[in-house]
Amino acid sequence: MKVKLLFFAGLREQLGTAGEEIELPAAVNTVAALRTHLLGRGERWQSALGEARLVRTAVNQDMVQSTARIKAGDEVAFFPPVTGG
Amino acid sequence: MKVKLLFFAGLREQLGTAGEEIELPAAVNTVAALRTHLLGRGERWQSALGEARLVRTAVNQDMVQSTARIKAGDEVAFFPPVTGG
Amino acid sequence: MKVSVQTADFDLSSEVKALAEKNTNIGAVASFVGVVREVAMTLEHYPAMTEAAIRKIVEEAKSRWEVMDCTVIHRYGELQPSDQIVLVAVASAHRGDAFAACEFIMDYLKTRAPFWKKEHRAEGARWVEARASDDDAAERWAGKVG
Amino acid sequence: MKVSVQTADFDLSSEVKALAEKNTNIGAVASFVGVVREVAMTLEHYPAMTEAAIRKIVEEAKSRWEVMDCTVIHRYGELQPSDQIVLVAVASAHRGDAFAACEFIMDYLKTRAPFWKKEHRAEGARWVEARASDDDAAERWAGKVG
Repeated sequence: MKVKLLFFAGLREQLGTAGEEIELPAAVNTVAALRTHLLGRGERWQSALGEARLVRTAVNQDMVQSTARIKAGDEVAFFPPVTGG
Repeated sequence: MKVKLLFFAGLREQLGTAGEEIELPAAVNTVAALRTHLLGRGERWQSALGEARLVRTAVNQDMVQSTARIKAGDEVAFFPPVTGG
Repeated sequence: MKVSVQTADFDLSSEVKALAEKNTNIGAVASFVGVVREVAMTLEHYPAMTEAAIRKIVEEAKSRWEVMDCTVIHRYGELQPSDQIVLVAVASAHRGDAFAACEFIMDYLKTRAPFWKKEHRAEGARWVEARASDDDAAERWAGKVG
Repeated sequence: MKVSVQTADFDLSSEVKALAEKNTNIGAVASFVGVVREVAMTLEHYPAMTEAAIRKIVEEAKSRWEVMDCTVIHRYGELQPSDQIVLVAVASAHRGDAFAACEFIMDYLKTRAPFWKKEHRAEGARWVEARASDDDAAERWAGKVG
């Protein structure tokens, strides 16, 4: 299935991309599974999204836990803890 | 001893005066005693300052309890509970 | 600290900007504006006492929270519906301190500052009565350390 | 309710006046202004999400307290020291509700609204790290009923 990935702030800079369309295996259907899937892309991804990093996620512009499901057509955003206000 | 009396808001209107200089017997040396002393002036004073009325007092521009002492030259103000803000 | 008891209106933006520009460590300004509701009113006060009473309340707030600066303006005289009555603005490095000190000052103003409101209603003028809830609001700070 | 995410500055007085004039039952407006401290910064946000996230926070505040109206403005882009960053203004009949809702919205903005600050220091630019104290501030509301 296809989902849209977005990256913000420090994560965007570290990964060198603001986002992409990605084709996922059917089994990659939670936020946690997607994050693990992305770690397979190599060192840059591991250092940005590895377990040691505090990463927040939104699915379709809603902040969610890592157990949240994802489905075809979703917009999934990864970002550092927010620092507005 | 001489003290200066002041009355504010509803009390001022009820008593028909904003204040006066008053000569007190030496025994009248607390706020409570002064209030009782003023009740002796008759009905208007009783209805304005009687026990049933919530009255606040300041001595020399400081809010005080009724047990506070007063001495010659003090400015003693009586007023209803405040309603600013 | 700026404390002013005045008949003139005030401008919230200018007051808050004046606070924020004084010190580059200020990151938070909490403020409160009290507004006249439906009924025109006259606000009386006790001129010799008012400003000192307000300064005492602000000093108490400063002893409890990290307050970098503070402005309190309270109007008196004739006020119309939707006129501003009172401004309390507190600047701090931290928003928690700014909020707490601002609310504390307002609660104490309501019970300690010598102001009295007389409402001018169609059926006649009448002095506003103090509310027990204002005493309660002020008293809940008594046991607290900031 | 007014929610705006914008690069332009805002005028606190006008925003608070607009709130207070809407309804003659409004007697209290609590507001908060966040200000840039010593260091210039760039604020990034997540355009598709930001306004909706803020509206959700405001709705949550309205379900907890008596809020008559509310304005939230959050800037993004380049900001200089002492620039205003964020405004939260809450109008209510009662000051206690106005204060609580205003502080609640600020605490949740700090942890739920998708903004990120990058500071431009002499030694280089760096992303501001989230503070555990902000999570704590937001979490203390979890068990509370307004």
